[in-house]
Order: sequence, then structure tokens, then C-alpha cells
Amino acid sequence: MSTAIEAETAPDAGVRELSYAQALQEAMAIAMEADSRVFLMGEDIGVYGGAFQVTGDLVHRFGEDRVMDTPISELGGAGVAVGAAMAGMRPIYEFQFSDFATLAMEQIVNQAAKIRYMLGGSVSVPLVMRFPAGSGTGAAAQHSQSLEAWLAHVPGLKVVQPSTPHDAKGLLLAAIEDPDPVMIFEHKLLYKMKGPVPEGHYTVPIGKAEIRRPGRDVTIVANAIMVHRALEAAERLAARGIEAEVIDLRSLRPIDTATIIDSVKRTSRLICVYEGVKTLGIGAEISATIAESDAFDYLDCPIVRLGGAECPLPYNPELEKAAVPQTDTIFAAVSDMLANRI
Amino acid sequence: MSTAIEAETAPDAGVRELSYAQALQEAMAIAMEADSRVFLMGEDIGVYGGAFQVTGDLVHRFGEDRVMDTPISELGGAGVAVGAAMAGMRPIYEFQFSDFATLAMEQIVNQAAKIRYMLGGSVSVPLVMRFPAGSGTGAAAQHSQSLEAWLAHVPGLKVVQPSTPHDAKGLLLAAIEDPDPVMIFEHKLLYKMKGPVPEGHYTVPIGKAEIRRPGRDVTIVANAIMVHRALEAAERLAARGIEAEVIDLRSLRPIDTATIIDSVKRTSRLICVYEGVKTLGIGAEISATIAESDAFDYLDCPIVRLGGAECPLPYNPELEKAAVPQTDTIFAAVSDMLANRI
Amino acid sequence: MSISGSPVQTVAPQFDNRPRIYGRLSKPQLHDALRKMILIRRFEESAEEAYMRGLIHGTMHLSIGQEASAVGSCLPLDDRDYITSTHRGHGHCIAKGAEVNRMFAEFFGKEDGYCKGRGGSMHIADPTRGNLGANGIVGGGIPIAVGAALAAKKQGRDSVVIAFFGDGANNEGAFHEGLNMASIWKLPVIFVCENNNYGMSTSTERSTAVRDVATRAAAYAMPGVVVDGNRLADVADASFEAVERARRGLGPTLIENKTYRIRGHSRSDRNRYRTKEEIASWQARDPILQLEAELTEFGLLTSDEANALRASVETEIAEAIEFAKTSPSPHVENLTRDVYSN
Amino acid sequence: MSISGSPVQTVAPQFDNRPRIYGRLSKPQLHDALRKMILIRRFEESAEEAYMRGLIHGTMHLSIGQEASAVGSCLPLDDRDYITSTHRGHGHCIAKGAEVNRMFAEFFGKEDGYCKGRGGSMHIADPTRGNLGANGIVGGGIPIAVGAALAAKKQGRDSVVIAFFGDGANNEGAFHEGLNMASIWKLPVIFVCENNNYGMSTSTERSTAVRDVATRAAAYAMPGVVVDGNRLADVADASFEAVERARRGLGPTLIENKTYRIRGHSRSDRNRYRTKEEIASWQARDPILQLEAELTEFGLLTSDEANALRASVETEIAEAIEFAKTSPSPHVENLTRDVYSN
Ligand SMILES: Cc1ncc(C[n+]2csc(CCOP(=O)(O)OP(=O)(O)O)c2C)c(N)n1
Ligand SMILES: Cc1ncc(C[n+]2csc(CCOP(=O)(O)OP(=O)(O)O)c2C)c(N)n1
Ligand SMILES: [Mg+2]
Ligand SMILES: [Mg+2]
Repeated sequence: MSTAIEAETAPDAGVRELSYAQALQEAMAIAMEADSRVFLMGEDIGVYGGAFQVTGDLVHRFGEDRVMDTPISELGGAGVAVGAAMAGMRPIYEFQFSDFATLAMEQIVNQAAKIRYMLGGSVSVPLVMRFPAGSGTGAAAQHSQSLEAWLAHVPGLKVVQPSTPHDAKGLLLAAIEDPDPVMIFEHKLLYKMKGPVPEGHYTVPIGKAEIRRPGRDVTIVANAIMVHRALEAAERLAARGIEAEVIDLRSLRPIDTATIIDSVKRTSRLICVYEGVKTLGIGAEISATIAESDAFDYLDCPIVRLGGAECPLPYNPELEKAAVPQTDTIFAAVSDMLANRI
Repeated sequence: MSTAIEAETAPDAGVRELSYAQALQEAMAIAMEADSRVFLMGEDIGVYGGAFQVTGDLVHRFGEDRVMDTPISELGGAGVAVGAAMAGMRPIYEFQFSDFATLAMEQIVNQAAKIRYMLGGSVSVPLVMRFPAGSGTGAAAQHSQSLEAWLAHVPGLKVVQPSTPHDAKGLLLAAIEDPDPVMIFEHKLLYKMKGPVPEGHYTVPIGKAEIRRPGRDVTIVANAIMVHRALEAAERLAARGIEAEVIDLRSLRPIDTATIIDSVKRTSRLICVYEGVKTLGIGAEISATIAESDAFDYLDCPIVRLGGAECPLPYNPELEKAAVPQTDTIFAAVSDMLANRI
Repeated sequence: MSISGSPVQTVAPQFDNRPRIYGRLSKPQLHDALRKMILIRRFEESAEEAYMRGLIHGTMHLSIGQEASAVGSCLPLDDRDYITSTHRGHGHCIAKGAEVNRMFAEFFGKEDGYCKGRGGSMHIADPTRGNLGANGIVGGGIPIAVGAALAAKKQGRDSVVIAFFGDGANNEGAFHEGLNMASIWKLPVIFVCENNNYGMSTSTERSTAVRDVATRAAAYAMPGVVVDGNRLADVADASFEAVERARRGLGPTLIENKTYRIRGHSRSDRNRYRTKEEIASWQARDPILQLEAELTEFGLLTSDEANALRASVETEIAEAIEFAKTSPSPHVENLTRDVYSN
Repeated sequence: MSISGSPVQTVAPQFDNRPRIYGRLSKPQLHDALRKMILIRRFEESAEEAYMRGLIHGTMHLSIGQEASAVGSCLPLDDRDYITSTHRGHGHCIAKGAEVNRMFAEFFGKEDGYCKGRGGSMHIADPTRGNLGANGIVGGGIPIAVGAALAAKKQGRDSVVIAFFGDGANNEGAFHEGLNMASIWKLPVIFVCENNNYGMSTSTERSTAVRDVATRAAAYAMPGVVVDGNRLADVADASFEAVERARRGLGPTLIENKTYRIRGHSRSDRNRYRTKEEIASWQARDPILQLEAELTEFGLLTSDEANALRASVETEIAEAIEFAKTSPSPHVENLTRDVYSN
């Protein structure tokens, strides 16, 4: 893997490397081997292997009954997953792009998220939905969104967003084993990123953030690909004598507020870096969480948010880059923040 | 009208009173009289008059061609509105409950919000969508949501949320005249609330908050029905010597940050009160906006958010009440905040 | 004629003019069906009364006049089978075996309710009897039913699923997507459209391009059947045939029960979209009175038996209301219980 | 035989075996149609080349093999008429009169592009010619087309709208909802399903319950027509008939053009779901070669004329690429321009 995370997360030096997509695939294979209730649904996840080759060859290993190509019917497909989960299965539903989840919000939000509560706890909806998200592929406004904040707003759902192959596998396995609906946001630009992934079964707990880099001067809370950019920026900041602590959010619902609060109490500065639209993106919640916590009294300066631009994602590659935080912008924002440090 | 707003907004003592629903209806009637491009679409908005009687008798006045009952097809209906807007009309689309917008997010977010940008500005989508929202009617989890934060997260949309009959009319007229898609969230419990409404045409500017009650001790930013609860709490707080400034947000996209920042600089304390789920609800954005602004340095204490509970809306009336901020909870939260005031 | 009480022995076939179903059902089964229809009627009338007396809040949708459709459709089902229901679901619920005491408790918002008071009329479910729930979203249950059928098939069980929905729901995308998937995967689902000629105020004629919803079966290569939905024998006959087809692995069927709702859509309906004469003409075809007359004509019911049935229903209702009244209310501290399993 | 250049005068009807359409179109019109098909082909081949050479980023969906469907369908249209298109929309765009220089400029992400470089291949539109845009959402354009038709009808214009979509899109709820509304409101829409037998990797057989998508017209009480989509004459004939029907106020038609995409779904397709033989068998039915042969056979095209057409296309393409290369790139400062009108 090309970033500083490697050193932190490698559980063992001799561990093999997998891509993020392969790690997800391995998680599904392990779960399907272990539990006959687990099956996959989605568009072109069979012989095509999925738009991003996450399911890859699984159809050859598990057959078409367990790796089911669906018609292009996102609302119905999501609803079928809900019904199957209620009747004892453990479906994993892949949206081809997270943008198409806009067609299925009814089933995700009105049904999957609410059924357990609305029915007084008499039934659960143990399903997983996978959302390839994010910009950077030149696919323009309808194929590049980061809508994770929408789902993190919805009680009844759990929402995770791994940034490394290791966590992709561990969080997906945790999601599959969770008795409630778990949404997993996968960043398209991470699919090919490689990193150490232990063999066999393990889980990464839902609801736990991870400090990817310790630092005393400022806390950077980032999610998905922004974790890597934040780490790159942190390396460059270190050369200037600024030690940034980088927290990988990992879970957006529930949020690991304890880890963030603790960090900010130590660093006294907070910057939230996220790709979703700035207004009401995940950084708004992180900022508000700190501003209402007892870490507030430790803050030395305003909480800065670097989020996505207030526009649809443009096609032109230069504009597309400018629309979301990059390593340079993170570096500059942190430098600015610390410029007046006493 | 039963609250303290009356005194502030009545533009003229002799002005007649209308209910919030009537005010909305009058706005539509004025726009339809003035502009043959304006027409209404929605489920049961014709002879039934709309689930909340907002369109009322308009079908008798303007005919079925301009007050169109649609089939129960929210995705298609929203898309028809988008297409009609692109081809020169000014549709106003009513969702029967805002919860059903979950079926239409594709057309709202991928199409209406993005078309202008995505097409390089070559066409606009001048439509209005109306969303009866909120809890308090015993309609349970699928008919009580406050999803305005989702849409306020989406560039390309404008989002407004009137709290008085006066603003309902003025904001709806502004929305209809706006060249871009405007979403108007209407709180169901407000529909029957009466208040002064000027005759004839006027608009309330989109993007402007309103100080409903001036105060020096704390800023309460509230939206929709929470404005009224905040005002009631403020009256009771005043009796205890606490002067709360109550800001009615009115527009959620764009947010009038200037008015809020200015207020917080004067009061040094901020509490955000909103009915949507606390996590990533509109209060998260307000809090984060202040925490990153130059008002940060004026803050005397953490920013408090009172939002909806982290659960689907329950049916039982006591639980339902407990799930969203009430006058008592606002009063208590502000009292707590000011308890340690020096 | 001597009729045994055993459910396997059927009525002797000496009446040639009797509908086919009489060759299949024993007298006790027929009495049970009649009793269930009366129970539904009296349940709803009593709920209506309780509502008017302020014992129930929110809204409710009564199926008075549609009892034959609910009971007849569910006759071929047992506890291994599933249903998904609608906002107008009391009949389906009782037909699938629910107890009216827990239903009333739910209406009263009590802990003994099927949803522990969290769901109310629109969300009653009983997963232990295969009732996956009423649904507040028109069409929302259709894909869920398909999912339950998929699960049953994957698990090698011979369960079938009935998806109830209204004529209005047949214009939702979920209908289209759900029926298509059930067909291509040959799933054991019976799609029962209860065509009461209106979706709220909008007549089928104004909402639906075809006169018979069953016509749409052709678009999914499945049988489509139009049934006199007010005649139990016809409803049951069609359902038995479809259920057998489904159990034999031959795939789904679309059944359209033509019926009528005698009450308004919900409590707030002013019946502006239909005439008194129309309502009266359907009242003359009351499904309960029709069934009673038919059973009497065929010598399967004496007036003493009929009176006994009615009396036992009255007792059951009275006891259920008492049970519900004395059931404990939820505690506000438990507001967020059951959002998640753990 | 002497053929006048006037577009009103048609080919003399002395060839009895000629398809009906030859009685309607002049030789110049036929030449123009052929030229457009060649232009589409060469445009896409050139775009493919540019993509491989790294001049274009993102992805693109080529319609090579489907040119007769685009051109033939649009033959009856003029600038008062609308189309909505798909992710595979280059052909529709050119058929509706777009200039390839601005199309290339869009592909290259330039300010002279149809979307000023913001949209790319998937969003090209030209509202001035009635092209309401390609669409990245499968089925997304269908309700928009219905809305444009509704607008035209309301405005008393005799415009018609063609909604292009693929076989895959016919399983989206938007298809169902859109066709139903167009039918009940008798709107001037022609729904053109380009059935190339696959939605990405999923064959129509595996995704769709009926063999012919046109069968589904029965569910909307509109005519459904199956057409040899690789034969311009047949496509045009069906389109003329449907367009006339629509202009006369008789409502919508569903046309299914059976065709085939020769290239992979997008750049990342490995063609695992179909055989080389299948592709070859359709290549043998190339719509351009077929039309050339047919025109030659009927004495309407000499080889000199054909060569001249091809040469002029080459010049147009070469000049367009040059234009696009030298067109200015967007400025990053203009990132959020055109999100809103004001
Ligand atoms: C998706 C959705 N849209 C609209 C509504 C509001 N609504 C509730 S019931 C109803 C009419 C449903 O008609 P139909 O399916 O025929 O059922 P019926 O009420 O006649 O039993 C409507 C519009 C809803 N609950 N869900
Ligand atoms: C709502 C939605 N779902 C899925 C996709 C991904 N996708 C793009 S094109 C495509 C196949 C579409 O098939 P079809 O409608 O037959 O058109 P074709 O590509 O064959 O021209 C898919 C699945 C999408 N863009 N939008
Ligand atoms: Mg109905
Ligand atoms: Mg196709």
C-alpha cells in the first residue's frame, strides 16, 4: 500500500497483501463458506464480476443461486433483500454505484432501518448493503457522489466506511454478522489499493475509529480516501514540525465520539476532512459533536471543515479534483490553522 | 396565531389572519393567476383537496389541467415535474407526506438538482416541491420523518422551511418565482395555525433567517415548529431573567450564516433546536458553521444541540412527544446552559 | 346430510350449483371463515368507536366491505406461509391468525400490542405467524414479499407468500420491479390486488391505464385473474389455485379481487370523489351477508349457528378491548429500545 | 429516374418491394440519414481512439451497431420536438442535430462542449434542439420525457417527445410509472426501447419476464411494436407512425427496436457473458452496410455518392477533433458556476 497506514495496521510483517476489492471479496467468500444464509444480490455481480470487480469470480465458486444477478431494479432489489433478511437469510446487496441508492431510499430508510423498531423488536433485518462511492473517476455528477451522510442520519442503520484493505475485510465481516442492517461505503479509488490483510476470519468492530497516526498539534478526522490524503499531508506537515494526529473515522453510525473527544483534548485543534458536500456532510457532525462535548474547553481555535464543494461533481478532471479535498488543500488548511500558534 | 411571533411579524395591525395551509394555498392561487406556466401535481390534490387540505378547492377554481391528481407514482411524478420544468412549465409537486420523497430521491437529487450544472447551464429546472413533514400526528415511523437535512445537503437545490403563515405564503411565492428547484418543507402541525397574512403578492427572500425575538443571553436557532416551542421557552426563560434570542432559520439551503454569526457574537451562547434526528440534522450544520466562524472566539460554553431522538418515530403519543424537542426540554436545556453563567 | 368436524373431510358434493370451493372446505372451515370475516368487521367497527371516543390517536384505514378478500385469500395458508400487508391491513392480519386483544393493545399504544405500541394500526405484524407486517408505504410490501419467497425457496421450504396491495399501489414502481423479479425467478408469491376502485380519492380509471389490474400480469408472463372480491368462494378458489401453483414451483400469480371500501379512505375523508348511490350499491353486496346467505342456502349454516358465531365474536371483542385498556403503557425511558438488536 | 432535391417530394413509388418508408422520404433525406449513421459510427470510433490515447477520461458507452435505431427514430422529428436519451446516447444526440465539434469538446472537458466540460459523454444535451440530455441513470429520462410531453400539451404545442432507453431500463420502476402516466394523460411520447439484448452483462432473458419488451405495452393500453432495429427503413416507419399518432393527440406508443451493441458495455467490459460468434452474427447485420446496400439496390445511391458521404464525414470528424483540442479548458475558479441561475 502506498501510504503511511501500512506501518500502523500491518498485524504481522509477513502478512500477504490484497487489494481493497480483493479483501472485500474474501470477506464475502468466508461468510458464504461459513453460513449458508449469506448470499449476494446485485446488478452484474455474477459473470461480469461487478462493475468494480468486487464479487469477481465468486459466482463460479458459489453458483448463481448465491451470487444473483438482479434486473436493473434498485428499489425492488433492495426490498427483496429486506424481505429475504426478514425470512431468515443474510443478503448482501451491491449497488452498482452508490448514486443509484437514491432509487432505493424508501426500502433502506422506511423499511430496513425502521422495521425492527416499528414492529416492537419482533423481527430483525440482518442485511448488508454495499455502496461504491466517491469521485475521481471522471464519471461526472450522477456517478460520483458521497451520500454516506444521508444514511448516517438514519437511526436503525449502521454505517461503516473502511479506508484500508484490512478494514474492508474486517468491517464487511462484522457487517455480515451484525443482526441489523449495515451499510458499507466503499471508495472507488481505493478498490485497487493494496495492503496487508490477514488470512481467515476476523472482524473490525463497528463503531470504533482508529488513530492512524498519533500527533500532538492537531486532530484530523477523515474518512475513506481522505484518510490517505490526510496521512500524506501529515507527513509533509511533520517536515515542518507540525505533528498531526490522523483519525480514521471508519464508522459513521455509530460514531466513535470517545476517541475523537480524547484526541481533541490532547491536540486542542480539530479539522474534519471529508469528500461529501461540506454542508451537512459527515464533518458537520464531527464538528458539532466536539463543539458540544467537554473537549470544547480545550479548543484553541475554530474547528475547520474541509468538505466537498457546493456543486455537483464535474466531469472535467481538473474541476473534479478541485471539487474535493486533496493532500495540498489539507496541508494548507492545517498550516493556516497552526500559523498563529503560540 | 397562538405564539409570540405574531407581534413581531404582523406587517400591519389590521391584517387578516389565515391558517398556514390557507396561506400556502393563496400563494399558489396568486401564482397560478399571474403565470399560466404554474400548475400543481400530486396525489389527491384535486377534489380531495390534498391530504392536509392545502390545495383545498383550487381544482374548482383552476380546473383539473392545472391541479392534476397523479397516480401513486412518486418517482415518476417527480420526474414528470422535472421534464415539464425543463420544457417551460413551472410545476409545483406535492408529496403527500415527505416520507414518500424517499421514492423520488433519484429525480430530485440526480436530476432536478444537477441538470443545470451538469448541462453547463444550458437549461434550468424551475420547479417547486412541497413536503408535509414532521411528527406529532400519531402516524408513526413512516409518516412522521423530518428529512430536510438530506435535501439541504444537496447543491443545486434550495430548501426552505416556513414557520408562520406569513412566511409560508411569502416563501412559497419566492420558490415559485425562483428559476431553480426549491424544496419547501411544511410542518404538519403548523397547517392549522393561524397568523397575519398580507393580501396580494409578496415574497420572503430565500436565504434569509429572521430574528423572532431579540435577546442578549443565548441564541436559539430553530426551524419549523421548533421556532414556536423556542419562543414559548423564551417567554418562560424571560420570567427567570434569561433573555433568549430566537432565530427562525427559514432557509436551510442556503443558510443565512451572517445572521446567526452576528447573533452568537452578541450572546456568546448557541443552542440549536430541530426536530430531525440529532445526528446530522440541521443543527449539526448550524453548530459547525459557528464553530468554524469568527464567532467561535465569542463562545462562552459548548454549543448545545437539541434534536430528534436516535430512533424511528414511535406511535405511542407519549413516546412520540419524547422523541422530539418540546418546550420543556428547550427551557431545561437553556436553563442548564446558563446555570453556570458568571 | 351429516358433516364431520374433521378439516380434511369436505362437504359432500350433492349441490351441483355450489362453487368449486365447497368441495374443498369442511363446514367448520367455512364457519371459521365466516367468523373471521365477522371478527374483522366488528374489530374495525369497535376500533372506529374507540377512535371517536379518543382512545386511539393517529389515523386508521378501515377495510369494511373487503373482508372476503382478506379471509378468502388467506384460507389456503398456514403458519409456514407469509403475507405482507398494507395500510389497510386489519383484515389481513386477523385472517393470518392474529389475536384481536394484541391488535387493540397496539391501537391503544400499549406494551402488549403486536409492536409494543411503537407501530400502531399501520405497522401491525406477527412474524411468528408469518405476517411480515402492514406497511405505511403504498407498494412497500411487494418487494418484501418477493424477498421472503426468495428466502423460502433458498431454504428449500415450501412456504408461499401473499403480497396484498391496493389498486393504487399498482402504479408504483415497486409493483413493476417486484412482479418482474418474482416471475423471472419463479418464486412462490401470490400478488393479491384488492381493487376497491380508489386509491384514496383517485379512481382506478383516472390512475391506471388498464381497466383490470390483472391485465398487467401479461407484462410479467404470469397468470392474471379477475375475481369477485366480495364473494368468499371466488376469492378462496382463486387463491387455492394460485397457492398450489406456487407450492408446486410454478411461480407467481396476480389475482385482482374487485371489491369496495365502504368507509372513507381514512378518518379525514369527506367522500367528495364518489356518490352515496355508489356506496349504497356496494353495501348491497356486503361480503358477510352474501356468505351467510350462501351458506344458509347450501344448508351449511343455521340461524342458530350464525347467532352463536356473532355472539362469540362480541365476547372476543369485548374481552380484547378490556385487555388492551389494562395493558401497561410503554415507559418513556425505553424510547430507543429495539432500534438495534444489541 | 429523376429525384428532386426538395424534401417534400418523395421517391417515386415504382419499386414495389421497397419498404413503405421510401414513399415518404426524398433521396436527399435518405442520404442524410445514411450520412448521420456514418457520422455516429465514425464519431464513436474516433472517440474510442482518443480515449485509448488518453485524451478523454472517465468512461463511455458506444452505440456502434445501433445507429439505425437512433437515426430512424429521430427522422420524423424536428426542432420543436424533444428527446431524452441514455448513457449510450451519442447516436441519439447526433440524430437530433448536435454538432460533433461541440460533442468532442465535451468529451475533452472543454468550455465549448455542450456542457462546458461539466457533463462529459453521459450528460450531453442540447436543449435548443430539443435534446433534453443523455442520462447517467438507467430509466431516468423516461419520466422526464413524459413531463416534457405534458408541458407541450399544456402549452398547446404539437411537439412530440421520444424517450430512448435500453432493455435493461424496462425493469426500472420509472419505466412503469412513466408509461402509465403517459397513457392515462394521452401524452405525445414515443417510448423507444433499444433492445440490444443486454443490460450490461445481463441478458434480457435473465432480466425480463417477457421475451419482447413491446408486450408490456398492453399493461399501459398503448400500441407496442417490435421492429428490426438494424434496418433503418423499419425503424423509421414505426417511428413515423407513432409520431403521427402522438401529434394527432392519440397518445403514446412503445416501440422496441431489436438491435445489438457490438462493443462492450463500457471501456471495462471483458465480454464474458456472450460469445464471439454471437457478436459476429450481428456484425454481419451492420445497419450502415445494410442501408447502403438497400439504397444501392433501389437505385438511390451510387458508389461515388457513398464515397463522397464518407469523405465528408471524415472531414467533419477531423475538424471537430481539432476544434475540441484547441477549445479552452474551464477555469478552476468557475467550479461552482451554473449550480444556480442566480
Ligand atoms: C408511497 C406512498 N404514497 C402515498 C401514500 C399515501 N396513501 C396512503 S393509502 C393511499 C391510497 C392507496 O390506494 P390503494 O393502493 O388502492 O389502497 P386502498 O387505500 O384503496 O386500500 C395513499 C395515496 C403512501 N402511504 N405511500
Ligand atoms: C439506475 C441505474 N442502475 C444501474 C446503472 C448502471 N448501468 C449503466 S448502463 C447499465 C445497463 C443498461 O442496460 P440497458 O438499459 O439495456 O442499456 P444498454 O447499456 O444496453 O444500452 C447499467 C446497469 C445506472 N447507470 N443507473
Ligand atoms: Mg384502492
Ligand atoms: Mg441493453
